[in-house]
Amino acid sequence: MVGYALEATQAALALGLAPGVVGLIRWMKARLQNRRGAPVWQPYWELAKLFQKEVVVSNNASWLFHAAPFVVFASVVTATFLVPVLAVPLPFDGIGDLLVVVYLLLLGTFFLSLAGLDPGSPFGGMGASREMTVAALAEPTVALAIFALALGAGSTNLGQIVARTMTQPGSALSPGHLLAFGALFIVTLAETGRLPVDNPATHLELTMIHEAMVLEYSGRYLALIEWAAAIKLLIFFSLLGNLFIPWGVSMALTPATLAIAAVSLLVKVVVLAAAVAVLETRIAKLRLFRVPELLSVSFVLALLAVTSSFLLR
Amino acid sequence: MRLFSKILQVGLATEPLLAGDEDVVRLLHDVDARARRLFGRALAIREVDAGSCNGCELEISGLTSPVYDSERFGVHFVASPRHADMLLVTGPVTRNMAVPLLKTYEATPAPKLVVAIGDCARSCGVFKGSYAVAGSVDQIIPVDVFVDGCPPEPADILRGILAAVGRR
Amino acid sequence: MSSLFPQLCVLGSSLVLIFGLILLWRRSVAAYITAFRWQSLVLSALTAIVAYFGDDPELYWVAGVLVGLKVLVIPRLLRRMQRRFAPERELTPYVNTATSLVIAGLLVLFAYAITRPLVALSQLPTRAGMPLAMGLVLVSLFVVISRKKALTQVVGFLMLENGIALLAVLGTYGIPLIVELGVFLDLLMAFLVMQIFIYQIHETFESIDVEQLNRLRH
Amino acid sequence: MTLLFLLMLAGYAFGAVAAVLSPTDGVARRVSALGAVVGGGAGLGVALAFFALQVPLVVEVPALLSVADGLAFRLDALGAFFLALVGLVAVPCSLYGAGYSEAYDGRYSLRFLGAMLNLFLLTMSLVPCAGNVLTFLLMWEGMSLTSYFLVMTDTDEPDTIQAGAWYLAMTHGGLALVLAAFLLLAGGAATTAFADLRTAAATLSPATRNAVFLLAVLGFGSKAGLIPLHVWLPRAHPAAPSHVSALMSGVMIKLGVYGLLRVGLDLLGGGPAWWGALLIVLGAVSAVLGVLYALMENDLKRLLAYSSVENIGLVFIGVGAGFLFLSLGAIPAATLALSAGLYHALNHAAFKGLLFLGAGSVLHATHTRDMNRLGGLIRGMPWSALFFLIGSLAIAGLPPLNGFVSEWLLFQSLLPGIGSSATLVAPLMTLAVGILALTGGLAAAGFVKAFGITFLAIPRSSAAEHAHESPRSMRVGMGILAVACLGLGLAAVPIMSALGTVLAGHAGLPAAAPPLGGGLSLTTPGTFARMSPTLVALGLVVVTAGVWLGVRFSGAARGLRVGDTWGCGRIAQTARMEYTSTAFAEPLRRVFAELYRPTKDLSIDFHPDSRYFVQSIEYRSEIVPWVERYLYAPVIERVERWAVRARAIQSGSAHAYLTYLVIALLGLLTILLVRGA
Repeated sequence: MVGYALEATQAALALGLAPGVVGLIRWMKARLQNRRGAPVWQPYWELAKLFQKEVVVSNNASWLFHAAPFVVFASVVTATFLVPVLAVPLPFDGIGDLLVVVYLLLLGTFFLSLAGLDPGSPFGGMGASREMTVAALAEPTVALAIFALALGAGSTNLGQIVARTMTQPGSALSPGHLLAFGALFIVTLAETGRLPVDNPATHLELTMIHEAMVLEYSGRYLALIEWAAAIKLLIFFSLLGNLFIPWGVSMALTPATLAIAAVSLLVKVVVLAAAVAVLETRIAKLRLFRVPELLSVSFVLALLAVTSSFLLR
Repeated sequence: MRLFSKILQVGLATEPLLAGDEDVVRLLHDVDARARRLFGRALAIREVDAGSCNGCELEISGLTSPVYDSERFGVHFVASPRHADMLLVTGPVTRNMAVPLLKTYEATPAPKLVVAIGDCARSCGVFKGSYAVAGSVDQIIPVDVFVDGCPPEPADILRGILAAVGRR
Repeated sequence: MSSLFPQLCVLGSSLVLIFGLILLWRRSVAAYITAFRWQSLVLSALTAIVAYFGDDPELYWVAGVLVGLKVLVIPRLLRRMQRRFAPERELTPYVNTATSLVIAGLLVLFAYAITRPLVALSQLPTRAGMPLAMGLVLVSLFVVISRKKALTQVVGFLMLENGIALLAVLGTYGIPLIVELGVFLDLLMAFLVMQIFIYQIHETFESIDVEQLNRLRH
Repeated sequence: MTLLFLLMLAGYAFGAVAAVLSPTDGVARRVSALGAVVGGGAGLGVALAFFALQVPLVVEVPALLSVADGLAFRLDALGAFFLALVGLVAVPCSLYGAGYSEAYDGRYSLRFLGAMLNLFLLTMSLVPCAGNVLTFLLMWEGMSLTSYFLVMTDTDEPDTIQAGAWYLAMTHGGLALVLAAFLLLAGGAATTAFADLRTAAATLSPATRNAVFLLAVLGFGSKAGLIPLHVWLPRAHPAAPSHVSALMSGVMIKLGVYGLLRVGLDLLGGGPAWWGALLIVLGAVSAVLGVLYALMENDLKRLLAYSSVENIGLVFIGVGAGFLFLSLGAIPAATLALSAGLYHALNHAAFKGLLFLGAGSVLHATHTRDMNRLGGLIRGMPWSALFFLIGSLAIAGLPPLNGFVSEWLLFQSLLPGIGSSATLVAPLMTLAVGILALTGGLAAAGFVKAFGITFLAIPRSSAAEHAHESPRSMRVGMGILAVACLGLGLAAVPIMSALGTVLAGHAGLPAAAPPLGGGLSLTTPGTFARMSPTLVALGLVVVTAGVWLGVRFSGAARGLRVGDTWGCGRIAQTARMEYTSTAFAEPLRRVFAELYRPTKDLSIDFHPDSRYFVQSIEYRSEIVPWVERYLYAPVIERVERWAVRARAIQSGSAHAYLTYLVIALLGLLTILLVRGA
């Protein structure tokens, strides 16, 4: 019973925390641009406002356009049940492993791309085409990085990966781990539409990827999609944080350890958000056709991760 | 690395709440409560250039600069009218831009506001009477607030935006 | 802590290899030189680590010479050359960047496969890094054949040498100091010769694009 | 069970005969569909009865063609699995065909079509039942010939004849190789019954075994559509009527997998590690190239055909990993990999059948397969769109449908290999994992394109604008397969344990396969990973419903207004402004330009007075697969040159031909004489 309560808490926490992560990155970027910036909780106001607004739908759109936001949102929420945000082992651990999480996120991308094509806007098609290209090219990296982790842990199940790194702290510093971390970090940037792959703050339609697909959305639909994007970012952050640096994740399910887990999660998220903010200040967006090169860098990193994990066996 | 040390040296460039401009500060506090109800302290703006000389655009882009930093009030610019709560319209509306302006207005989900920026938007300015001009902004779409000036200062624009939010 | 040493070896070798991969990913020669400098630094650090764990004081000397020669002297010379031909960037290699990187990945896997018997025979705790060193050798060779600018090729060659040095350090705990010094001298000589060549090429063709050499046939 | 088997034969035979005898085309359509549905259903029944009762089915007619040991049918678990696969797709496709072929009324002979369809299904059902070489080859050839005639239905289309020629050449080349493989195998056997071949195979020399295996890979690979033997698929599938394409792509190419498993796994009993490695490499190449070419296609059915190449590649990766693990003695891993391959074959039959039927509905409604002329069909034909969407989700490997489950299993079956200590296994498996993931991602992109461009947005032609929904029989056919896609995903646990029994006993696999799951979760050997497709599906449904209810009742605004598509305020939006299928694939075409090597041809017409006024710009870019450019084009050219040369001996005189005969006879006799001496 405790387990199920934990699952619910975890999902609620992810839902609640996600917009804050986006706000945090924006605030840090503002500070790095010597601006005062919006407060960290600004995205919450924005979501609340969007839920109160009317929806304007294209006259070319079909039922898919109305269904997509719900599917996108549901796919990431379902994924939060499987990701160890606070504790392991979760009661739903047997339902799906890391691969399932990846494919759930791909399901969201798939529907969002279709929704981008649906109203017949050229921007939507452009966004859909680019998003699927990036998603497809990121996939091998994800798979290999997962397997580099799984090789060490002897399982692709998230709980076991975390547990194994906790019991053998040395393995967190093993090259396979570090390289896989690097590879997944690049993929995180690509999949969540951050610089240098996509600029979340762009107003130029021709440079957009994620934004171009959601140009047609408004009101509550937009709120769902933006919220889902934020949760996706949080999922990637908690994967990066909890799979590679698992300390703090609760294994005992006592209130004290859970509190520690929550605090450590916050710390990890803040550190990762800071890394993203600094990176986004430092680098410019890549040309779309240099993105595959970036992704092949991450692929090679993942390949090296797998290679060095069987070197050390 | 050099970049970050520069960032550290400059520090915060934003002017603290438009120092010296007591009006705006009072207005801001006045508006805050009502604005929260209507737009939840988050205002998304779509800028429409209906035929301006780009003088007003220059000033509007000053809003997002570190000095004025409109983002701290929750005011930010978006890429699509579908995401917007407010349209900032500049310039006299030219014949070619009349329909697009109307379409943009229609594409914006309710509740929505329109702020017309600059003298041209109110009265077509020096372009008045030109064969290429369809009329002032309020002849095409309903306007909530006019901001005068040629071009108006960013502070004026900000004041206009906040006034529009306050009017509702 | 017995597992620390092999892990450090693999980590160091991976870093050395990754700095080698930068040649395939970046386009500015300045970045290549920086990559080479860092690579050499990691290499000498690794040598020092091997010296520490392997209890072989001679290797400290080797590490010191590495720092002096490859971290300080050669990069500085390279910089000077680069400043002279500054506008020349590696814009259109024979093999495009993404493909190059994937090929590099395959080469590393291949290196893993061919060094397996070697690794299986060796009892040294450093053996796990050898495939990566071999990978660097292959990747540097690939750089030399797939890139057009002479300066890139020089950096590729230097990295090749780094790969061989790494292989030596990991495979045999470093060959005797005197041999190592001889290799370094050779390297320095070769480097100077190449420098002269590059100046020559530049004077003749006003470019250091080695494709220009094709014109010599006519 | 024998009764059911006879019912199956009777059903198909009735369909064929009645179709020929029927008075009108309309009757022919219906009776042939009836026969095929009865036959397919009975076939499915035979297979299910086999799994339920576990009694082998034996029907032998030794008197017929007794020289070559007569006709013999022996159904074992492996055969029953493929028989089930035939039945599963045959029933909906026949139902669908009843409505679909109405469009052919009066244009082509529906009697012939109905008869051929039934014969095709009959021979296809009997291939996995065959108990000796003669029966197998007869049925195999029958299947090839009848499908050839079916491909040649639409003879008005200019491409059809050429497609048929390619298909005939490839399939007969394959048959020759298969025949050679069986001849080599039968060398030391008492009879050509499979049981005897199995015992004889153990005594063959390794070289012979290798030769048999290679011949089988090439022969069956050409049927399965492995690259580089895939060339007939993208030609023949689009040319055939859509329900036949569904059968060919969903079922017939799987029989290539069956043949390979029968020879390699059952008769030869597995082999050295390189067999598996070869299959993995072939599979990986087919998978990644198949999906890459599929992405570039603008023809909906060609896209699906290339995607079949991809999926066959995935099946071969699984099967190859199974062979490899067998040779390494890793039995649980081998069982997992082989069952994952088989499971994917089954799933592919369901969703590719569905997608081809969906493409058929599009063709039926709009008379075009060119996606650049389609669009917006979701409004005119909502059911077909829904079914096609389900198929697309399944083939893209997205949860909770069946494609996702088998893709997950394929991933998991490669994982133990990365941990293997054999020299080349780990790098090979690593690459296979990378390719599998890339293929999955690209397939998702490809089917966003296939569904999105075809069914969404503004119609790109008037045909697409006035598209109508398909008749009920066609919708029912698609509906059955859509439900199958869902069901095969949700019932993964029982299916995987059934697949364990399919493989049990072959080639050193233990008779009792280790269970791959219990309760609702699939568990891979050593509890390496656990996943429950059912619960994932349940979770998705519950969460989606929850989100919907939450948004509906949480006080969020409910206003909804329909307006124009936002296009930066432009006056009107037309279909010409939309992204086309070519445009959608453009980024990937740039990324993989070194592979595609597209030809570009740009011609600009200037105004005669000034170069600054352009009258028209024509841009043409084509992709010729390099397999065809560098492998087939030279071969065809050489064959044609030889053919021209061989024309010299064609004098037209009967005397000359008789002379050739006599010379050939004398030559043969001389050889015999020499060998006798």
